[in-house]
Amino acid sequence: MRATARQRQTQPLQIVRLSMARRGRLLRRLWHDAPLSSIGALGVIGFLLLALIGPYLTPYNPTANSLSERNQPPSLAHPFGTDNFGRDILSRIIYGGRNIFALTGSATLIAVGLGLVIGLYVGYLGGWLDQIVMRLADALLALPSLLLTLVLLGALGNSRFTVLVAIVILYVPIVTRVVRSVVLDVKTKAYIEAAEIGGESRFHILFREIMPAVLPTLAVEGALRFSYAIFLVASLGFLGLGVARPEPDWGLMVSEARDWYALSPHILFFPSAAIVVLVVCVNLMADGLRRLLEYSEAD
Amino acid sequence: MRSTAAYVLQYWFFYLKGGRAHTPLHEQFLRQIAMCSSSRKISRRRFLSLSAAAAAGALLYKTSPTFAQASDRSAQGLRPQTARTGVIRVGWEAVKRLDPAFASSDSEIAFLTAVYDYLVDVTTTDAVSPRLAESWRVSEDGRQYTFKLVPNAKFHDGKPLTAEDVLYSFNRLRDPAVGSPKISLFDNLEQISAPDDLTVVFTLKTTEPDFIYSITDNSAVIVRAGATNFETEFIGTGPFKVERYIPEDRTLFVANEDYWQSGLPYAAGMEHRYLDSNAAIEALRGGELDVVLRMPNARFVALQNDPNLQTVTFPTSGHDALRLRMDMPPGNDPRVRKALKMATNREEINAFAQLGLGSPGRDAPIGAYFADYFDPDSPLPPYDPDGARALLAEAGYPDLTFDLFVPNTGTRPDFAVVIKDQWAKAGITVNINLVDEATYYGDDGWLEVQLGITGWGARPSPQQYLDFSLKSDGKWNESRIADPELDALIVKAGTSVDRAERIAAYKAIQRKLAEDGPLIIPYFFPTVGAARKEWQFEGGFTVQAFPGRTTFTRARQA
Amino acid sequence: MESPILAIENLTVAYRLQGVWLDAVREVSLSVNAAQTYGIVGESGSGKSTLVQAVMGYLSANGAVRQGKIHFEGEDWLNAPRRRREQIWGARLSMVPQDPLSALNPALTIGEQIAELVRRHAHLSRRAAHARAVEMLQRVKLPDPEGVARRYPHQISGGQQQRALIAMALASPELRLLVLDEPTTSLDVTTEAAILDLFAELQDSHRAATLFVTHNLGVVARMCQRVAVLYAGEVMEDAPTITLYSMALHPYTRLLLRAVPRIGDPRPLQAIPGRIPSLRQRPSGCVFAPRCAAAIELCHAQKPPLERAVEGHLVRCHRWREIAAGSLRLEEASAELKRREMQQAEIAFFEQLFSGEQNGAQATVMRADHVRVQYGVRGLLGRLLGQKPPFRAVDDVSMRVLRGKTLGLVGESGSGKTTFARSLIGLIAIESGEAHLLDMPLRGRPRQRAKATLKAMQMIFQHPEESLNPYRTIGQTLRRPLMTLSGMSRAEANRAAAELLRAVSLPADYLSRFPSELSGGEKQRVAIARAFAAQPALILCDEPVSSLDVSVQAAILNLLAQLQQQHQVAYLLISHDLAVVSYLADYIAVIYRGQLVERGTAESFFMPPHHPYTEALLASIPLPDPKARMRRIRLTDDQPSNIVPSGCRFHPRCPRYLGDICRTQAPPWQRDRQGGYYRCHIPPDELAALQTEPEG
Amino acid sequence: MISYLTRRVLFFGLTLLLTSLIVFAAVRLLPGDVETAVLGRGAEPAARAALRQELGLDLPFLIQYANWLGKFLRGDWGNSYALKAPIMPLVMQRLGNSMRLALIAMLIAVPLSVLLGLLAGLSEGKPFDIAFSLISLILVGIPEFVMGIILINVVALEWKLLPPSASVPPDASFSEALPRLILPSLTAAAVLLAYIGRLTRVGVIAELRRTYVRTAVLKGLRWRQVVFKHVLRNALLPTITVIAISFGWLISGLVVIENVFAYPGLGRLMVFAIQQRDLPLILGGVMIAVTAFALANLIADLLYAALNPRIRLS
Repeated sequence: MRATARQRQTQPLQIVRLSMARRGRLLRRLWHDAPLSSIGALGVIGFLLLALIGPYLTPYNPTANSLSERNQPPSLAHPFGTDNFGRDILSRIIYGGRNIFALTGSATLIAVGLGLVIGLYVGYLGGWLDQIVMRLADALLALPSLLLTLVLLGALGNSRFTVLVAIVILYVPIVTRVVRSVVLDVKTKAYIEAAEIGGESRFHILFREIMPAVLPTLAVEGALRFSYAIFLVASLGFLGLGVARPEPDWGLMVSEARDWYALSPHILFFPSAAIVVLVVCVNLMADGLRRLLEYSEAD
Repeated sequence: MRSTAAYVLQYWFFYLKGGRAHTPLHEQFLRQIAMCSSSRKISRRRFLSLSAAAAAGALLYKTSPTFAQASDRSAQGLRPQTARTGVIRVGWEAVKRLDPAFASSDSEIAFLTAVYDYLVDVTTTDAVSPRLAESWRVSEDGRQYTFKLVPNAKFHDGKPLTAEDVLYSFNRLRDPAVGSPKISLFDNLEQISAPDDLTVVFTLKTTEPDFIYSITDNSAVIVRAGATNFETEFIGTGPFKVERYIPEDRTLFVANEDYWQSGLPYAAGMEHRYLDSNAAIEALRGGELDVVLRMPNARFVALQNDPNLQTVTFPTSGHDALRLRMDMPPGNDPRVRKALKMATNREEINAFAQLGLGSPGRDAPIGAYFADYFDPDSPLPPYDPDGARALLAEAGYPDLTFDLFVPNTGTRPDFAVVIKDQWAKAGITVNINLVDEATYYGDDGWLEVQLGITGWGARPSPQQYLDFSLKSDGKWNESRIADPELDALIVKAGTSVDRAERIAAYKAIQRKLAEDGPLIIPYFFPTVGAARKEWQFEGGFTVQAFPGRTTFTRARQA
Repeated sequence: MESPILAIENLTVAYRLQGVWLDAVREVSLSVNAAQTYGIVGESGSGKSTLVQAVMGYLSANGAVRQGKIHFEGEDWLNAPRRRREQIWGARLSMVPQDPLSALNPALTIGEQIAELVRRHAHLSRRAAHARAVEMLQRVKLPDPEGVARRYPHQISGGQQQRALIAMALASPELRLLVLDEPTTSLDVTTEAAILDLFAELQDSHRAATLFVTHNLGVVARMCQRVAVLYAGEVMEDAPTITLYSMALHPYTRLLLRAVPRIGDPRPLQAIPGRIPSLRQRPSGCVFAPRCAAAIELCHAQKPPLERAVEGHLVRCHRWREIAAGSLRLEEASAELKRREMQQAEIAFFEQLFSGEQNGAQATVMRADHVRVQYGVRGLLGRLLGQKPPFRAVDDVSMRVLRGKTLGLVGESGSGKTTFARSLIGLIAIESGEAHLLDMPLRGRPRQRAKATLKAMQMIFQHPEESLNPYRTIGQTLRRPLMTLSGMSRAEANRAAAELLRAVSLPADYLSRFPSELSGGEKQRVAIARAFAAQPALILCDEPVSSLDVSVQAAILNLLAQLQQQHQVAYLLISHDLAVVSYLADYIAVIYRGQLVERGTAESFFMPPHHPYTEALLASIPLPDPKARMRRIRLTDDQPSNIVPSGCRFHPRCPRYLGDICRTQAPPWQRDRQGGYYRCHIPPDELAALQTEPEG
Repeated sequence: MISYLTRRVLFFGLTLLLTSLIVFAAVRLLPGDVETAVLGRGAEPAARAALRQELGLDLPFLIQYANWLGKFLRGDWGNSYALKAPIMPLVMQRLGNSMRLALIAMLIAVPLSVLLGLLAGLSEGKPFDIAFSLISLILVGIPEFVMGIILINVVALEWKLLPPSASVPPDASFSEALPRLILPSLTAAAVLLAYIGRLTRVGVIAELRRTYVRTAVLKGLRWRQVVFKHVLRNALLPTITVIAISFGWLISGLVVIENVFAYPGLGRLMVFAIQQRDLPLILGGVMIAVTAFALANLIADLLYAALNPRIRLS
């Protein structure tokens, strides 16, 4: 019996490729049932848009210092005020958002992609390979994530690339596990067997037949991983690791603002709030995704 | 007119402040910055400290062979004895090496300062004061230093202090087998001898007027002859005994009842707590700590407003130096070096990185702290970014790009951030590489990079900076400067027994460095400290230039 | 006449879905009297579960009664407060649910789950309640009731779980109404028969009324005195059981009865085309009109009322009078409909597909010799990891399948029949023995097999829901084998896929649809089309209709029969349902615990002598005929165990157990007079004599 | 059950072994050579070589690993390079401190979160549930360091209710230490609370939809009985696992929290060790953290198995 508690079987979520009309219906239903989730999703899209086009909207250079404008409270010119270098906090948050999406987002994507491929293969092939990979994943998962990241940062040097590598190393086993559990369920389905006896290649079975069933679960998992990664990078920034000054990184901004909050609390408030709001939005979005999948399953 | 965000903020202010109405702190703070950065007025207290230093210096360097005697010795024993009370809690970063030969950080030195005694000490004004040596004398030719030891000093294990211990302590620092990084301090030492149990004689190879400062070095504590196990046995003659050392957490000290300076310390004990500066400041504000001596300037500025705290700042000779290697292009071109100086606005950097608390730097490691040597009129090129751009173009570097390597500690990153911005106005691109400090210095990478910022701790004499980093054969000649004229000036400044000659040499060095040096030194660190008002400090709350040297023997709980 | 226990008047129940109320049950009226067993029969989507929920007074959160009344023992049940309901539930009104495992709390013992009900209503002490629970378990004929009371649900078999739930439902002495919600659907046929026996017996001992909800016409015929036929939320016909089965007045009822395969009846089954309209698409006229062969304009325009044909016989049809009078011949009408359907099928297409292979001298398509299959082969690591000990699911099975013929393989779940088929096609490894397909050895996983081997054998799976990839269009699904196995280009494959759809009577525009947009029957048609795409010589049909509704089942069976006739393809038909097997098969083999116990031609199969296991299977089938006499041969539940019994594997359950010989010696194959073989110690004549004796 | 038990214990050992290999390899990759770390800059080449030999750095990686593992298992964890102290007592004392913090956080978070999660799950869609979901969502979104800073500034420095730092004196009794532990525990508990609470809520909702609940209701049981006897028993089973998982999270979270509050725990020691490139200390600390985490998981698994008859009796 493999149903140990930790290996929670993730049921494959039956999302079916949908016609536009049906998609619209599901979205309306989501809006109706869970407006918060929709708001969360919109929030994430908003942050993404801001990160993409925000830099063209803000008149300030996020790393340009200005002695005459330091520590200014929020005003019309600087909606979020300025920091101890006179840098516009809103601009820094926007550029920092870029960092979040570029670094955290791409790390999550890579981890999800790798985890997907590994999970598909080991889940489908099973056997010794599966055992070895899963034991290895167990071992990696037994390491508290922040400690592992710290060790890696120490080992590979403190750079953005290392943070990326660390996130990937952290998340690949988790994603692999999730994908594998779905694959284990899907691969016993008759349509997979039908494909096998139809002489299909392994590639076709893995990526055309099985993968679509994994994607919805993966989307939810990816969203959650993303929010954890934001946390992780922020924590690293706070501990003074990862992204280097003067790059506008949210965690780093919080860390730096710690010296200043007694004098100018807004320097601490806005980046903290940005982290909280984005993480909450991502979580809400993940929740909404899950609901959408449940709908299409029940539909 | 008020945006929604402003409302949110207002609420946040209120929330943080527990809902009390108050004057917005940041305004006070801005006013303060404005004062520091725009006016160069020297505060009264600062003025006093400067003149005191000058007086002490004059006293010390008299060439007459009379014994120098410190004034504060008279204070000892006059004060009525009261029961020792209270444990003074001081926040430090964690200690690692407690072997005097290797100790280097503030916290480590603070530990040594508590447990051991120096032969002679430095005051906050760079004067040399007696400690285990109750008096000393310099020979006519300046090559012999004779120290008289106090007769009643005892080690914590009861053994009386003798000249043998002093010999052992210094010989240990000089011993290549021990491998202390301080070994070069004593290169010029020919021999140490002990004519009797309470007399020690240092004989130099050549004259070295600043040699007395080597005796005051952080590492030069007097240990028990034969002691080797410094990481677990802490036997000194100092005012405090170690009761318990808990690595990476704290050290508990108790007052040394048999301390030779009878009556000291006033406190019953001392506790060093090892925590990062943010936590330390919060602990100080919350009454969990009594003293914090090193902290980010912004935190210090905020603490100045705390009614429960007394604060103090002193200037030091410590500084951050931005330096360019001169043995490779573009640093080998004097026009480039000049252009970089022109592109730099030092006041602005000081205002940003030190919040104006630092004293201004003029691209030489000699600052106002060394009042006698400092030349406020050294010919710095004026701030002129456009001129710098033109000059660079002329030199053939119209689009100069640098990788700037910066240790990730202190205000060095802030310095780098401002420089990046300032130089951009002169068309220079700077890519900042923040490096973990331990890695940066540990792997000697700092000596190799083309452009870097190096932090230099406070030293009692400018000579060390010059010898180490600006002589062509200097141990840490990071800029690879090789200027025979400069070398000669440094030697002269370091060996001449003629005071006027030395002052002239130092000023010449400053002039050279200002005109064409590889360094940009925009500020000298302040040393700052904050203590709870529950503690009174005899003679006022003072902090040593190297905060770890601050003693708390005269702190008394109110 | 005494007042009914349960009276439902004009009940309409609706669900709120995305802000719209949709009726699931509409204008249903019926009343159940004391000691009466009232059957409600309906296919999936007929609203029978909703009706059950409404009767229990426990609708799901988004459901509501829109109109009508329910009286329970004369009390307004719909408006009863929660407190009152709690007093009645379990005490006077009980339910036996469909899926016993999920209906039991996995974390509590069986005994405790029954005892807590007793404690709640009878206010007995803990000890007395436990005693009562054990007593109830005994009443439902559970062996070792004390032991069962101490066990957790997962430790006992499905049949035992269902007995425990029955014990729970009957635990209250004041019980007035028992609602049975498909109580045997998830059980094996032999277990089902035993449970039905139990109900029949218990009905005599308690005076409670019973509402028996099922989709199985055979079960209803056996158990109920009166039946209501539910379709799309409405009662179509409501009559005493005997009347309904002999003189149904509604076209739907009639077709339903004709759609059930009967053993020994070779006539083609009557399929009902189309499917039950979804809640959103309920027609405004007669809800059955879209599928009705006899529908006239009036039917589409106007909803027929529920009329009383004779006393006690209600029917909802505009044309019941014509049907009653015999002037409307439904069979002819639907034959007409079927012809229309068949025109779509491009018979020529298949002929063309198979034309290249007409050198059919070789009669044997597939032969298997001494095939053994083992599950859970474990190595050192496996043992360390505590995997289950290996289990031989198929043990020494040999058989031949002839060109164009169907071999039916029958057995209970877990008998190894599916495992055998899967081992042939390579989804599980053959441990020993060998199998050949058209002289090509069947060895290794499908990936390791030659294209020709793959092409010659295909499979139809049990669950249509699972046999099509929900993420791929029908076109993509059908195109793959054409391209991979038959080497067609994409364009050719597209054309051929459309042809295939037509051959299974589906419109070509289904190519762009996703499986979720198809009904179960349509999905199974697509699965059949896929199996035929590679032009195989043999198709393994693994329970091809067991998860389909009765009306759809018939159409699929007909399609299979018709395609076989046209293309001389051989079938290995696996089913637990002897009626289904008898309809299609030319030869029948019975498998028990991995071994064949009987084989023979279909004609001789239903005549004695039978292997005692076959005999029990035959006796278990509920026939859709209330007048049919049941032979009472019942098997005890199969214990869920991996230990293979010694001697004859069937001996622990055998109704004709002889003694030590059965326990110690493996029985020999015996040949009966009709040319069938069975594996038993009892000689043919003796066995035949035993089995033709009339039941006492 | 016996086979299940042995299997879990076996996996536990295997996981630790693999983890140690991974950590050992990662630590060996750390830049900055060991000799410099131990001997300081400017050490003689001969001394360096001697040290290399003494530490066994010349040997192939796997032999180094085997040597280290052998010593480690015998309790010889070596001395910290940076602190010059034996590692085992140091790490153990820190582990004890961290555990104390974790324990208080758990004691605050677990009962409260289970209760709130249960109430929210039972009132799905009602105002209480919505409020709970929103608040827990926001709590989940607040990084520990932000939460810590807020608590320090508001509770400790403005309201002066509790000390701002968690720097506990050595040998302090539990009651003396407690006030200093409350703020960091609260910080850790906040996220934990939200996390466990949300999962309990989901578990309760999922169990409420299970068929056996209908069976229980239709037995006529009181709603209270249904909830506490039937639903909770099943809904809390996965929560046990969740608590074990959050224990792992806690170890990570404590790294930040201990730094914010200057608490002498294992997490702070680890950050210090990594900054100092103190290889033996990193290895010792990480291994003990991993062991604690894996042990928590093992205990949770066994507890889960013991409470779940489906596993206990299979």
